[in-house]
Amino acid sequence: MIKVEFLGPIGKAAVEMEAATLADVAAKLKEDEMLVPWLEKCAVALNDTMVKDLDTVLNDGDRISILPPVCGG
Amino acid sequence: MIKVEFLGPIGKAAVEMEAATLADVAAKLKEDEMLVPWLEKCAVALNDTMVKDLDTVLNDGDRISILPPVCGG
Amino acid sequence: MELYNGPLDVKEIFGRWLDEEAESNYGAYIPFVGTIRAEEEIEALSFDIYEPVLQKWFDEWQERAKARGAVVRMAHAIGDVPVHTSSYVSAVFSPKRRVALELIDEFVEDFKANAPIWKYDVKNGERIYAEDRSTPMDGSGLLA
Amino acid sequence: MELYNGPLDVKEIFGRWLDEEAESNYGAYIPFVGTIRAEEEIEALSFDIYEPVLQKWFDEWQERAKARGAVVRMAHAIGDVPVHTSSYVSAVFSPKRRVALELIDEFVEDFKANAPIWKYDVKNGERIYAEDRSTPMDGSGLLA
Repeated sequence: MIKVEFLGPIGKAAVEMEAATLADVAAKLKEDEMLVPWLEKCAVALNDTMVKDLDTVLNDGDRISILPPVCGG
Repeated sequence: MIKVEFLGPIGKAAVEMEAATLADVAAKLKEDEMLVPWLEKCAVALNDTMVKDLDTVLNDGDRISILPPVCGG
Repeated sequence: MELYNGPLDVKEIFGRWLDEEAESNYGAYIPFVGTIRAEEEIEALSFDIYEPVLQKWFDEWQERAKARGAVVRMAHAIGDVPVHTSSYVSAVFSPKRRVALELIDEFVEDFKANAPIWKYDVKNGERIYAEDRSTPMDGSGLLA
Repeated sequence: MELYNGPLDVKEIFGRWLDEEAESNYGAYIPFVGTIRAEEEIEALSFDIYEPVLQKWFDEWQERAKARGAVVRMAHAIGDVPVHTSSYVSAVFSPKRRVALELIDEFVEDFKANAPIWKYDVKNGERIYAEDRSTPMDGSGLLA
């Protein structure tokens, strides 16, 4: 089981799922129509480290964060 | 009569002279061997406005400043 | 890195950073102070921060600055920050001015692009995501 | 433009400038603080300033900044400034960060190249012109 958190303005509660890679996570999240427009512009962190590869392998207990467009300052 | 002042580290008292243009001032200052090495690296102000033309015409009472290399901050 | 609830005490932060580096022999100290502008009838801006990723982003910047003989600092507000108060202070200390002038520019620009902070306009007490002024972080769209 | 005998009270200057522009609706405030580094066994640096030309240089910069919607400020020390105290503070205020980041760089660099200020190392109480670190101003060599 891994956990997916949606940060900032996305306004969706965290979900848990089975997933072997980030590609599996992408496939499952795309089933939620409300999330599709966010996914195009969101970055992804795995256990608080930014990741850029869909083939990233996931392990039980991993935590994925979905980070929408930012504007600090 | 015009007045020529030497600023910062030059360490020379102001001098008065007759001069119709800045070219006249240059000719007279070059008579002082101590000044020659300074003149190559000094900028010039006429009545506190920077000037860049040797043909600049001078009037009685004008004040010329000789500004050596700077390092503020 | 310092996070505060609500507006920053800019003078306290500026002065404390100055004092803390007073004997470090840096010749240049350049702070950047970001203040909330009154525009489009907002009362305040409001900020969410994801601290774990922000801390890593900042730690990497500390390393980058160190490699150039410099130090970076930052403070940011969480929650509501009223118009004409400050939400953000960052700073560079370095021995010489060129490195400081270049680093403050790079540091502030990368902060705007990649610090995990979300901004909301506050109008009539309501929080509205500032989507049009926000930037997708590096690597966005991975799951699309 | 502010000139002081001896080291600058950096916190007072920073805070006063901040307060004076508190209602001006500038989003970015970038000060540059120059501090005397301990090196080559100097006790202090010492400065001569030719104020009339410096004032004109500064007034022209005010106009340039104004044309970009910004404001510049500066303070400098006259005479001796001991190691680890500050001789120079300048600053830019502007509505947006890009203009502020660009202006502070241009303003500080042009200051170094063209502000009529002469620097001396102070060693064993003696004032030695810092010729090797000094820059001929624009138009130098006219009378050579």
